[in-house]
Parts: sequence; C-alpha cells; structure tokens
Amino acid sequence: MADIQDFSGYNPTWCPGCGDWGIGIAIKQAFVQLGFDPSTVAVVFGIGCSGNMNDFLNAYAIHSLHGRAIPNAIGIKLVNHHLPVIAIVGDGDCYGEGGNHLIHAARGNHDITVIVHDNRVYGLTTGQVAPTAQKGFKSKSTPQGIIEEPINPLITAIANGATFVAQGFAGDINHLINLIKLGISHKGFSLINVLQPCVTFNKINNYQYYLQRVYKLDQSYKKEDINQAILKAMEINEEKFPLGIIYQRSKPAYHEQLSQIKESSLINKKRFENFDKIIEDFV
Amino acid sequence: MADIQDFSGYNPTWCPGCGDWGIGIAIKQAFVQLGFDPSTVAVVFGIGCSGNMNDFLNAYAIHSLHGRAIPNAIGIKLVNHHLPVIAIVGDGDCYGEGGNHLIHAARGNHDITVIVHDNRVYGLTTGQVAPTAQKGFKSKSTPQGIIEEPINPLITAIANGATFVAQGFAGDINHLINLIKLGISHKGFSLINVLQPCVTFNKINNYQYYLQRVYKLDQSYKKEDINQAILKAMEINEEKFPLGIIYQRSKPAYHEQLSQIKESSLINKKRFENFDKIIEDFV
Amino acid sequence: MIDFSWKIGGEAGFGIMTTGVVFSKIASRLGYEIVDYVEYPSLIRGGHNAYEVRVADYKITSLKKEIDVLVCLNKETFDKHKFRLKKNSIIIFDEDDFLIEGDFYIKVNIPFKRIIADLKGEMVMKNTLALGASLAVLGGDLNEFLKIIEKQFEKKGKEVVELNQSFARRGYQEGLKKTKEKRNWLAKKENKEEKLVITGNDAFSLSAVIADCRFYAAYPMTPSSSVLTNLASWQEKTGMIVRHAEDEISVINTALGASFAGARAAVGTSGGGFALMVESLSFAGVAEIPLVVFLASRPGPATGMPTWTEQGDLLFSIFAGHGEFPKIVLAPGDQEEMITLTGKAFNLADIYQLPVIILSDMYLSEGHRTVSKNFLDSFINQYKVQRGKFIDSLKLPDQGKKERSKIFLRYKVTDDGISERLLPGVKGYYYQANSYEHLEDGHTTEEAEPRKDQVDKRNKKWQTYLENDFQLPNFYGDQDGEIIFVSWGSTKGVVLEAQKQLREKNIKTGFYHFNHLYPLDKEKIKDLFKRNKKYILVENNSWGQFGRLLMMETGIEIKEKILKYDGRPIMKEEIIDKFKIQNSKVKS
Amino acid sequence: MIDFSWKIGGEAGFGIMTTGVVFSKIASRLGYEIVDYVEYPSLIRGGHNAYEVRVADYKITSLKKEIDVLVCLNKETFDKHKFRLKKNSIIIFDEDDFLIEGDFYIKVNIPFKRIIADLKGEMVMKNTLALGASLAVLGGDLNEFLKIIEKQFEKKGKEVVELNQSFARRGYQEGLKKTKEKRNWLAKKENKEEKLVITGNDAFSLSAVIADCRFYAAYPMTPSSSVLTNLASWQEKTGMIVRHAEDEISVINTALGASFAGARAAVGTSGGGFALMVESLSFAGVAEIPLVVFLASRPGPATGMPTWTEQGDLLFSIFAGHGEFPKIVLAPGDQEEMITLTGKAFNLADIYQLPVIILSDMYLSEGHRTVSKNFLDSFINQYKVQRGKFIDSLKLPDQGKKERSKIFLRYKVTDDGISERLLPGVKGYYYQANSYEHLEDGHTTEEAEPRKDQVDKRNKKWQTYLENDFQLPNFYGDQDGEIIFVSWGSTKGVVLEAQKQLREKNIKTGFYHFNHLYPLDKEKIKDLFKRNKKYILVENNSWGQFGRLLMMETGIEIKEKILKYDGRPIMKEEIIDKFKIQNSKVKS
Ligand SMILES: Cc1ncc(C[n+]2csc(CCOP(=O)(O)OP(=O)(O)O)c2C)c(N)n1
Ligand SMILES: Cc1ncc(C[n+]2csc(CCOP(=O)(O)OP(=O)(O)O)c2C)c(N)n1
Ligand code: SF4
Ligand code: SF4
Ligand SMILES: [Mg+2]
Ligand SMILES: [Mg+2]
Repeated sequence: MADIQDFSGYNPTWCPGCGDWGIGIAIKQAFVQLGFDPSTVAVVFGIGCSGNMNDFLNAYAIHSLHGRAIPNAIGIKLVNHHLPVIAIVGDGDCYGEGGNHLIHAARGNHDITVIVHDNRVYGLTTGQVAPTAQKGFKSKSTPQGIIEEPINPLITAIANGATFVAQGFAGDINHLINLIKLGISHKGFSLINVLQPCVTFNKINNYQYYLQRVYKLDQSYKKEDINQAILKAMEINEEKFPLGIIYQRSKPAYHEQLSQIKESSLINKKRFENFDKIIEDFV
Repeated sequence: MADIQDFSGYNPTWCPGCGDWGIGIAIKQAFVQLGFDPSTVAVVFGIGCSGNMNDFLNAYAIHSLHGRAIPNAIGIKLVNHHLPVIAIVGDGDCYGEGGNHLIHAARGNHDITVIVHDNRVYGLTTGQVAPTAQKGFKSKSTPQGIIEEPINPLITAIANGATFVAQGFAGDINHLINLIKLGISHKGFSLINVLQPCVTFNKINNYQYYLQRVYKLDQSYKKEDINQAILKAMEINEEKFPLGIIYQRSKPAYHEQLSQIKESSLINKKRFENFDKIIEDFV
Repeated sequence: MIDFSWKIGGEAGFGIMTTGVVFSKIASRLGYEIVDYVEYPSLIRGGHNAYEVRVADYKITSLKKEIDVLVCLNKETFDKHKFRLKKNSIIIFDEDDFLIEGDFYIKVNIPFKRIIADLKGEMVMKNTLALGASLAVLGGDLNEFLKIIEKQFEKKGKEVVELNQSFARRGYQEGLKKTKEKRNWLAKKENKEEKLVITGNDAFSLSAVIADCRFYAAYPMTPSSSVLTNLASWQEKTGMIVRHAEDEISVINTALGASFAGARAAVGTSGGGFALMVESLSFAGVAEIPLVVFLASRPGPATGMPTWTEQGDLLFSIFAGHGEFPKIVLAPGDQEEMITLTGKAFNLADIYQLPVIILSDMYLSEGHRTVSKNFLDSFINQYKVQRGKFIDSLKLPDQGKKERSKIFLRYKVTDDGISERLLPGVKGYYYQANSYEHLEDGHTTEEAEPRKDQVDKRNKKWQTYLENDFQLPNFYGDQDGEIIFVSWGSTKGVVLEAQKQLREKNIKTGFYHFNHLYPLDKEKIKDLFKRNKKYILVENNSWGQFGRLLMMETGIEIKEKILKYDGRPIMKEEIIDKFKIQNSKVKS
Repeated sequence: MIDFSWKIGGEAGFGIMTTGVVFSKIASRLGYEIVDYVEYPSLIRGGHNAYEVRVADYKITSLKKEIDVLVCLNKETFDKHKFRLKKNSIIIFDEDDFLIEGDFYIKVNIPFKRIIADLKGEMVMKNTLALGASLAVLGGDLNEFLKIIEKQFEKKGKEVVELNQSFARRGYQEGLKKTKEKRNWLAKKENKEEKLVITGNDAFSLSAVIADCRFYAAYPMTPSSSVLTNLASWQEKTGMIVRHAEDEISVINTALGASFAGARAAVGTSGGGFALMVESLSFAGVAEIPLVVFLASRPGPATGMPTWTEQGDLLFSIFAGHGEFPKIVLAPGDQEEMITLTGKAFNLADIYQLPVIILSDMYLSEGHRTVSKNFLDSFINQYKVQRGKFIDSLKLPDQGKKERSKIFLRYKVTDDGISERLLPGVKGYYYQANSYEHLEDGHTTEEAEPRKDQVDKRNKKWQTYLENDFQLPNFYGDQDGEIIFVSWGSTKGVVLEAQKQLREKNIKTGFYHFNHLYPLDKEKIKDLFKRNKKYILVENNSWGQFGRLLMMETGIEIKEKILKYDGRPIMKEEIIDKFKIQNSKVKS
C-alpha cells in the first residue's frame, strides 16, 4: 500500500496560502485512500500554477500543453482503460484555451476525471482574467474590468452529457478528498470544479469570500435530476456556491461502448493479422 | 431600397431539396425587410455547404476558415459597430471546430447574429457526423454509430451569457425570416439554431422527421425567464423541437461597454496623437 | 499494345466518381493496369465532375493528354475536354442532349434520357448505361460489371440488383448496336496476376493496419478523409480505435495520449488541419512521443482549392513547430511507396520517438493505381514491427524495506540520442512526459547544463537516423543521360513516363526521385550531384520548394524548373514540351 | 569612465523584478545608460529570481560578465553568482543570513531581517532597504528613489508612501555607515539628455500606438504578455480596443476581422501561441488581410523554458502556414530598432496587404535599455501612416435606372501584385475576402487560369517589396577587418560590444546585422559576401537557423558558428573566447 510520501515529488512552489496546496493534498490523499500507487494511475497536467503540480505529484504522467490535457487523457484511457486517468487543470487552461475539449469529452462520457483549479485568474502568467472571473474584475489584461460574464462550466458540462459534475473548495480538504474519490470511482466523465483562492492575484475571491458563500448539498438533494441540477448550477451566477455532487447519472462510458476492447484493453490485444479480410475490398 | 435580386449572387449549388435553400431565402428576405443593402451589412461565412452561401449572397463579407467565423465577426463589429454583422455557419463549423468561440462570444454578449445550419452532419465533406448528430447515427466516420451524445447548443449559449437564443426550421421560411430579423435587431449576442434537413447525407432527420417534432412557442411562453428557457432547451434531448425565441434578455452589448467608442466607431475616430501621455510612464 | 484513356464527365452529385472507380476495377480485373484521376468541385452538387482512367496492358505511371474515349453525360463535358480529343476519339453521348457538328470523332449516340424514361429509372442510372455502353465499345466483358453491381447492391435486395444489372445490359446492347469497328481494348486477358485497385489513401490505410497502428484520430478534411472512412469502417475487423474528434487539436492530442500509453498512433489531415496541429507537433518533439502524421496536401493557402492537387506544404511541414526538435518527413511517389514508407514511418516513429510526417497530395491520395497482390503480400511477410527502445516490462525496483515505486529515467542522455521508453502502467515505476524542458527523469528544469544536454540529445537523433535509416533518392533512367530530372513525392510517375517518351526520341535522361525528404544527408547528396549535367527540377508548386530545401541543406542549386501550380497534376507532355523549348534554347 | 554591473537576487515572488526596474530607472534619471536582464523561473513563488543591471556613462549594448555589486537577499544568490565575482566586487548581504568567508570582496553587511523586525515591516521591504543601501554604496542620489516610491504608492495613501520612504532612507543610512570608500558611480550627471527606460515589449507597444494601431488582441504568453498589459492599460487614453480572447485562434481571427473592417490590427504571442495561429496566417495570406504579428520567442520546443531566451522560431515563422503566400519577417536588434521596425511593419502590412511578423525574444522583450527621448520624438515626427492602396471612399456606381450595389474587384491582378482594398461599409459596393482561391472579384474559383494568376499576383508582392522596402543588413565596424560577424535580431548588442573589445586588442572586425529577415534579396546579399573574409555566424539557437536561411536564399554558407541554446543570452566574453580559440587554431 502506497502512502502520501510515495506520491510526493518535489516540494511545491505555490505561494504560501494558495488554494493549490489544499488541492494537492486532497489529490494525494484520495489516491492513497483509493489504494493507488504512482505506477497504477495516469495523470495529465495542464499548464498553469495548477499544472505545476506535475513536479510535486508522482504518477505516470503527461505534463501537457496549455489547454490540451483532456484529449491526452482520453487517448490514454482508450488505450489502457484499466488505468484510472485524471486531468489536473486550470480554469484558463480548461475553460479558456481548452474549452472546446471539455464540451466534447463530456458528450463522449469518456471515463476520465477532470479537476479544475478555479481561481478566476491566470496565476502562472501573473494575473490576467480567467473565463471564471466575475464581471468587472480588474486584472492586467482588463484594467477597466472584464466585460464578459463568467462561464458556467457546471451547466456546460451537464447539458452536454457529463455524468458526474461536482464542486469542491480548496479550503475544505476533507470534503474535497471524498469528492475526488467519488469522481475517480465514477465510471464516465467527471468534472470537479474546485474553488481555489489565488492569494497573489485575486484579492477578491479569497477564503473569506468563499467561506461566506459556499454551502454543502445535503442528503435531500437529488443529484440524478438533471433539471434540478442545472438550476442548482445556476446559483453560481448569483455568487452562491453549492459544494458536492451537483449531478450524477449512470451511463456506459465511451470505452465501454467499443466492441474492439470488450475482451482486452487496446494495448494488450494481440496484433491483428487477418489482412486479407480488408484487402478483398480492393480487388 | 434593395430587393432580393440585389442580394443574389451566383445560383446556389446546394442539392435540390436541401434545407439550405430555405435558409438562404430567409436570410435574403430578412435583409430586404430590414432595409439593408449589400453595402450596409457584413456577413462572415464558415466553411461547409452552409458557408458556401458566400457566393450566393451579396454583402461585404469574409469567407472565413472552418470554425472561425465568430471571432472574425467580433473583430468587424468592434471596429465598425454601425454595421450589422451576421455569421452564417454550419454545425460542424460552429459547434465542433469552433465550439470554443461560441461560448466566449456569448459571454461577451458581442452584438453579432450567428445563424447555424444544424443538419447533424458534415455536408461538404460528404457525410460524417456533426456534434448535433443523434447518438447511434451511422456515418462515414462512425459506421457503428456515434457514441457521443449530441451537443446542446441552446443551453450552452444561454448558460454562458447569450442574450438571444432561438431555434428555426428551414422548412418554415416565414417563421425563419422573422426570427432572423429579430435576431439581427437584438442588441447583443444572438444564436439562431436552424434545423436543416440534409437530403443527401442524413436520411433520418429529414423534413418529415422535423415536421412531426417541431412546434412553435406561443405567446404564453416567457422568453425572459432563464430557468424556464433552459428547461425548454432541454427538450431537444427528447427530440422535441421548440421553434421561436427560447431566451431573450436585454443587456448592454460588448461594444456598448467600451468607453473608447462611445463617441464614434473605432474606424471613424481621429488618430490618437497625445503620445507624451503614455511615454511619461517610462521616464 | 493497349493504351487508351477513358473519361466520363457530368454534373457533380450524380455518381460519376463511383462509376469511375468501377471502370478502373473492371479494367484491373480484366487484366490491365490503370492510372486514374478525378476532378470534382468543392461542392456537393452543381459544378462539373469528371473521372479519367488510363488503361494499358503494360506498366503505366501517369495520365496521358489525349482522351480516346469521352463519355459525355452533359454538353459541358464535351466542351471542357474538346481540346484533348483526337480526330478519331470516341465520344459517347446523347443526341437528345446536344449535337456534335462536323466529321471528327467516332460518335456513339446513346439515348440515355429516353432509355431512362422508358425503363422508369433514376437519373443516376445514366452512369450504368454509360458504363455498359463503354464496355461494348471497348470490346470489354460485361460479367465483371454485373458482379460488381451484385456486390454493391446486395444489401438492398435482389430486385435492386436486377434493376441495375438490366441497365448495364441495356447500355451494353446499345453500345454494341452503335459500334461498327470491333475493338479489343478491354478483352479479358489470360494468366493475369491478381491486382488491387487502390488510392494513395487506401495504401496508407492498409499499411497502417499492417504496421499494427492501433489508434487513429482525424477530423475530416479533403483529400485525407477517405483514410478516416477506411479505418473507421474496418474497426470491428481490425480492432483499431478510430476517433473523429471535435477539432484537429483534439485529434493530435488524443493520438499523443494514445501513443504515450503505448499504442502506435496516427493522425490524418490536410494543410489547414495540420496547421492547427503544429503546436502539438512541437510537444511530441520535446516529450519524445512517437506519432505518424498523414498530411495530404491540396492547393492553399487557407481553404484554397479543396478538391485539387498541389505540393505546397513541403517547407511548412519540415519547419512546423516552435523551437528546435527533430522530425522525419517522407513523401511516397506512388501507391507502392506509400505502402512501404507508411510501414517504415511507424517503425521510425517508434525507434526515434518523434513525429514522422507522410506527405501526400490529392493526386496521390485520391487517384487509383493497380498494385499487384503479390507486392502487398510480400510486404506483409517481410514487415517487422520495430519498436526500438520501447519496453513493456521491467524488473521491480528493490529499494530496501518499503518498495516504493521508482522514477524511470525517461530522458536519459545516450550516444544515439534515444532513451528507453517504458510502457506506462508497468508496476513499480513512473515518469512524466514533459512539455517543459526536463531532466533525464522528466522533471522540469531551467538549468543551463541539462537544457543543453537535452537539446543535443534530441538533435542527435537525426544523425542516428541518417546513419541507419535515411535513403538516398532512387535513380531512374540512364546514368549517362545529359539531363537529370529531380523531383519528389507524387510527381514520380509523370517524370518516369516523360523519360520513356524522351528515350523513344533518343533523348537519354536520368531521374533522382526523393522520398526521404527530411533530414537530408548533405555529403552523400552532394556526391550524387557532382557530375556536370543539366538538372531539371519538377514540382507541383510555385516556389520550387524542394529545390530550396536542397539548396539549404546541400548548397546545390537547380536553376531549370518545371513548376505547375494551377491545382492540376503535371502532365508528361508538359515536361516534354518544356524540355523541347529549353533544349532548343540551348542549341540556338 | 563609469561602467559597472549591479545584480540583486533572492527568492522568487518577493519583488526582485520591480526593484531591478526601479534601479534601472534611477540610474537613467541620474544620467546613465543601462542594459538590464532578469532571470526568473516559470513559477510564481519559490525558485530563484535575479535582476542584473549594467550601468555606464557611455553607450553600452550588452551585459558584462563580471558583477561589481551583488545584492544577496539570500545565500543562493551568492552561491549562484560567485563565479562571476571579482576580488573587489561589492557584496551587500545580511550576516544574520549567511557568512562569507575569506578576504575577498568588499563586504557590506546590512542586517535586513533585524531592521524589518525593528520597524515592523514586511519581507518585501528587504528590497527597499537593499536599494537604499545600494545607492549609498554607489554614491548615488536618494531623491529619485523617493520620488519613484511616491508615485508608486500614491494611490495607497500618504502613510504607505512614507513608510516605504522611511525604509529607503534607513537602507541608505545603513549603506553609508558600512561604506568606507566613497564612490561616484551613480553621481548625478548634469546636462543630461532626457531618457526612457524601456523593454523591447514597451518599444513595440509605444510604436504600435504611434503607428495608429487601433486593435490589439492577445492571449497572455511569456515573454509577450507585457505588451497586452501595456496596451490594455493605455486603452482609455489611446482609444485602442484590446481584446484578451479565449485562445490564440480567436485572437488572430478577431484581429483579422478588425483589419478587414479597416483598422490597423496586431496580435502578440510567443512560439506556442503563434503555432496555434498558423492556419489563420495562411488565411491572411490568401485573403490579403494586413496584420502585424508580434512573436516574442522563448526556448522551445513546446512549453520549453517559458521565462528564458532563445532565437529558435526563425525558420518556423518564415515558413509558417500551409500553401504558398507571401509574408514579411523583421527582427529588430534593440529597442530603437523595435520602435522603427514596428512602425514600418504596420506600413508594410497595409501596403502589401499581408502578415508582417516582428520577431523578438525574451532577452529583447523583457530587458530594459535607455532610449533617448529625442530619438523617440524624432521618430514620432517623421512617422507617416502609409496605408498603400487602402481606400475609404469611392464614387457611387452608376448603373442605369436602379442603382444596385456593385461588386468591387478586391483581387484585381496588377503589375505590382497589390490591388485596391476598399473599406467595408462604403456605400454602393461590396466584396468578399475569401479563404478559397478566388477570381478578381472575390468569388470562389477552381479554374486553372485565375488560380495561376492569383498565385502569381501574390508572389509578386515580394518582388515589389524587395525593390521598394527591403533593407540590406547594417554593417558595423571595420570594412577591412579580416573577420565578419553575421547575426540577426537581439544578438546585435553583444556582437557590437565584442567588436569593441576586440578592437582594443587590435583585432579589427566587421559585422552584418540582419533585421529584414525575409524575404531576402539574393543578388544584393551575395554581393556583400563576395569578399574573402572569415565569416562567423552568431545565433542564440542550436541549428544556426539564420545561417541555413542564408544558404537557402543565397547559397552562402557560413561554417564558423557561435551558437548558444541553454536559455541564456550570449555574453560578449563567449564571443571573444570562442574567437580566440578559433583564431589560435588558424594560426597553429
Ligand atoms: C498556447 C499557450 N498560450 C499561452 C500560454 C501561457 N500560459 C501559461 S499558463 C497560462 C494561464 C494559466 O492560467 P490557468 O490555466 O487558470 O492556471 P493557473 O495558473 O491559474 O492555475 C497561460 C496563458 C501557453 N503556455 N501556451
Ligand atoms: C481546419 C479545417 N478542418 C477541416 C476542414 C474540412 N471541412 C470543410 S467543411 C467541413 C465540415 C462541414 O460541416 P458543417 O460545418 O456542419 O457544414 P455543412 O457542410 O454541414 O453545412 C470540414 C470538416 C477544413 N476546411 N478546415
Ligand atoms: S499565483 Fe495564485 S494560483 Fe499561482 S501559486 Fe500563487 S496563489 Fe496559487
Ligand atoms: S450535402 Fe446536404 S447540406 Fe450539403 S447541399 Fe446537399 S443536402 Fe445540403
Ligand atoms: Mg486559473
Ligand atoms: Mg452540418
């Protein structure tokens, strides 16, 4: 059984107090609790402060391009579907640069877990707005305040076929550990949006801000009701932040619908050699 | 006053019976009824059978790259906001290749009108699935049937800030003309998803299919209620197709929030020459 | 000696393309060699569509200018191709459609419209009639056509099969009726070798399967799309996973994920889609992830002329990607080379852990050729999947009491520039494939020394490749010819034919055909060009891109150029004519 | 003669960068020339951060190897830079932090930690103390520092200003206390010219505004991001519209829309973002939409080393884009050239209706230099906005009774390859900018002749440019020198300094510095290289990319190369050392 130390790479270089610390701990803890070992899990990192976790977390990993973690993760999953595959990404990364991939991965219900560090800014490039920024937020790229409204990633995912959509908070690590475990265990596309204070470039959406506005979904909440889920997800527009699984339904994952890999994973299959079967078309 | 002939370029090369004919007529008719002339309107075409309208419709136009009509349209609007700007695109074009632009243009409430030819296939490349294809649809690229669920473009737009989201049907031209006029007249981001039978590559979602499943939203429908609108838009997942304005709200358009162009459009402004005002920062 | 050219034309959207392929197949089954070429607009309907097949009873490698049999399903076909007709060309047409004045041509009037009206057929059946009539005129056998119809319509039931066959027969009868002179241009040959009729795309698809490619991702784009169609339709048989992704960026990144996870992976596209993949190509370069990229060009820039041909992406593809990293570019000259080089590309990608680009173009990708079944079989028998330093198992690390998983030195600096690559998932180890500059163990670094070492290591791969796997251009023709043609990729066939024709006029020529395009071995190539000859560059583009590459890499400058860039393939006559002028210039 | 190098280092995330810029500004205000350079990791915190400023009372153009004053905010700074210290270098440090053994160096112990604890300040104020102390040690004036603090903290209120000023004063006093020898290295100079302290990015930003660029779009990417910050922060003053779009594809396409609509438009990015724009660059090429692309390179491939420097994207940028279309690539050598060439780029884009790339790199983009205010003013006075054949009005067409709007021949074939471009919205006309191949009127075509005409027309623009606007490399140094350096872009300054130093050793050299990189005028350049000299190529990359380009375009091969590709800029000592070895080789 692996322990936290197994997963611990370099010491993180995040700013003291950054929400990424909490997310990093939660991910490692979830891996340990799920019984993973660095050699039994695949992780794809985006580019950002979030993606910098690449050097702090041990696993078979790709440190991808900015915005491209999701398709990399899909590729790994399709080839070796016995490996759990997690994408660790930023909000600029996943909702901005890579926004298109999110929608279409959700449509396919690919069995990957996408953990988004939602800090409403671009941290690594020192503080421009992310697509999650609140309207009017002033940043290096929007000194007069951003004109765009924030993206609603939760609804975007739910409406386009994601089967596990959740929200966590970097300031509530225990809750987050559980959410990550549930997301990884879920068969299908899981999006976990994690509210993450960036203490350096976002002086507004800090811990206090969230502590006053987050609340946990309780037992009575019916996470399988898609209409309800969408209305619930609308709340973030009013700066209320439900925490927990906002939507979940069970549906075959993409790889489960491929007859090619019913018997064995793609990487473990025997080479196809019955070439005459395809050549005959050309005679 | 311009007439239909003014807007008519080459004879269309669409397949006889293609829904694009109806959309083409509706667009020209709407332009005429709005009092436009080819020299007073800007149109950006995507690449597809839909985008091939470039040669059939006279206007100041860009025949863009596949997927990139929306950012081109935004650029035109910001520079010359007195020109009405319309993007004529395909569903592969706008929801597949260019999916990311749709979300972010909606967030900005850019005052452009996006008319999507939703034929659930790639027409011009001779029949692969579009992101709107129904699950299980067999095509050249998905001979075993597509695994992905269709995108829900209506909710995606509504949830991310679009202020005019409508659905039309190529088989109901009069209704469509009106929708297009309303969309263009609306100040802000307008998405008009037009159900368009592709008679050549989509033998399932044909006129009959839609005639049995479309219905018009009536007076009692409250188009400004976002929650209702989203639930309404969910119906397309059950193969029910409401026609009309599904969601509309009034909100300043992007260009209306730019103090730079309050007095005059960007293109008509006098050149800035007070250089010392910016140089002083560097002394 | 049989050698004729048959062409059918009509309005786009009425089955001309299928008809053309069927004609090619019939000719091949009857024992002939074919080269074909399709002209169609980037429209589904409207516009003109034409399909041209050259048939011969000996090896041919290009089209010919004169059309011997022209089937006109409309007047436009006649008008557009008139200039390529000889006095005694055969014209199959419908006098109810249009009249051909004068005494030229052998006119074969088939009342397509009336027959269709009589038999209550659909307009597309014009093609069936026309094909039947063509067979009659050419002295061909109807049986193969009937068999093909049977296979084609099998699924739609017996009635449909019979209906179509009746049209074929009717066309054949009409054709016989109108033919005075009996020809044996398509007479069934005995002792014929078994042959396939395949396009360049088919060749790539087949070879990818043979090479054990397990993952293919694409976004449709002419002229590469039929690779997607092929591989997708074979999925259930081959077990390959094929993904039509949302855009080309997703295409290449899914493939890179798949390749990282251990599967041979490829992507296919044309110039515009490739352009979108360029950032990720650089990612493949630094992370050292093997990938085969099939790039079938069409005339650019931008959307350009989607259904036409050009060799316009050579320099772009060679220098594609920011930063400095090695890649390999191959450009097959024909279907056979597409088969062998595709197989090789998958091996090279694995051995050198880098992207390998197969450059094709519409002319090669969409035109058919006969390829002998024997050739393919022997390729299959000889082909070895070489995965280089890829390892899929490793002894568990032993690290004292607690056996912690250990970091694997994925980017170990080696003499040949290539490091071991471990299958992700192997127990006891882990590593990251990093898009940042990294240490040997994959961790990010910004230090000067390891940076330099990794750059050197990556650059080193090229040297290793040049020593072990690079191949010099093939030489064709006469070593003592005064003239040496130089070309690359799909222009191979036409130069070969031009050479043949020139030899008939007693002009000896040589021909260097390059298919291993990048990197090039400077010294070895300089040696080839040492002799004082007249070199002529032949390229299907306006910049003479290969000529410029040759200059850059070797200092060799070729001044005489035959360049064509109107979207059409080069015709052998264009080489010969140009050559004549140049030659006479030299004399005057 | 004053010429010293001051460097401050500490943990990343503690204000080192701001401190460095302030030091540069103070030096400039006091009348000195500066060249500075920042080293920082691609991390927000952790890792090492350092800022180096060379100061002189005469024109300098590069850094120097020896550090004369090292301010160590932590021990790592000392360890990392020890090898660049001389015996009498001044070290400002805190003995409570670490001790420096031995008799070397002039040690200035400032108890940063204790002072901060005493005065209840924050850790970042170490910088303020250090800067104050530095000024004392160097014999500088404190006033400019106090003024800068005032401006910087103005908005936060008087108290904050005073607090910070008190730290500055305290540092200054401590510094004075610990300084035995009085220095006048930063003594205020009289009669000084007014100067700006700007980075390459600042120079681009300023010049874009001067050139009447009205639209800028970007997605942040080091080292180009400060252009976005600059232009966005000036928006309200300049009236420019700046869009931070969702991705780089949207960036370039918004800019193309803006340019089509008539505004001068530019985009800025680094290699990875540029890679994503490449398809659209080709679109700009065929649709003939003017665009200025600011490409600030960093070491690749892929994410590479985001905060370091390299000239690795030259060939990529030159051949970027599928298909064949003209573009122009310029690479300024320093801040002054960035100003003039950016202005020129906007004119060229408009005149030739094509994309113009300004190639920069982290070293040029993020390092500061002093630029005289006079220089800028005279540039402003001389600069003319030249929009070429762009027209914003046209007589209404007269077409009989009903005045229908008329199609405008946007792509008219002309002798110089350039057609009139009409402002969209002008009454009575319309046209489309088409990504497909097109006729003169913009309508799509697939016919051979118009295709050829349009290709020729586009290619022709290059010729017109070469005749009218191309500039040969600048020559520096001695025409009769035996050695001629050849370099491009940001390596200009270091070669100039190396030349100077060599001349002191009586070695005469010449230097061709290229900043008009593509296209190149073959014959004129060949002429320049006709003389039998020893040419040495200097590039900040591993492939010698410009050398390869020169070979391709002119056949000139430069065999001697000084290449550096570890992410650091070239130091003049590296040129001189290399040169020594080579020279001695020649002799032996
Ligand atoms: C194609 C490309 N564009 C831009 C960049 C520069 N870049 C690196 S990280 C980043 C944004 C980081 O923001 P986010 O994804 O929100 O992550 P965070 O740092 O906030 O965790 C950007 C723009 C890049 N690396 N690649
Ligand atoms: C970057 C790029 N990828 C692919 C293509 C090829 N392509 C042209 S149109 C098209 C799809 C057309 O489908 P859609 O957008 O739905 O339009 P429709 O033809 O159905 O109206 C594709 C994939 C292209 N032109 N550019
Ligand atoms: S900049 Fe923000 S997101 Fe990045 S490490 Fe610091 S606090 Fe965290
Ligand atoms: S292929 Fe389909 S979408 Fe295209 S023109 Fe024909 S019917 Fe219309
Ligand atoms: Mg972020
Ligand atoms: Mg479509």
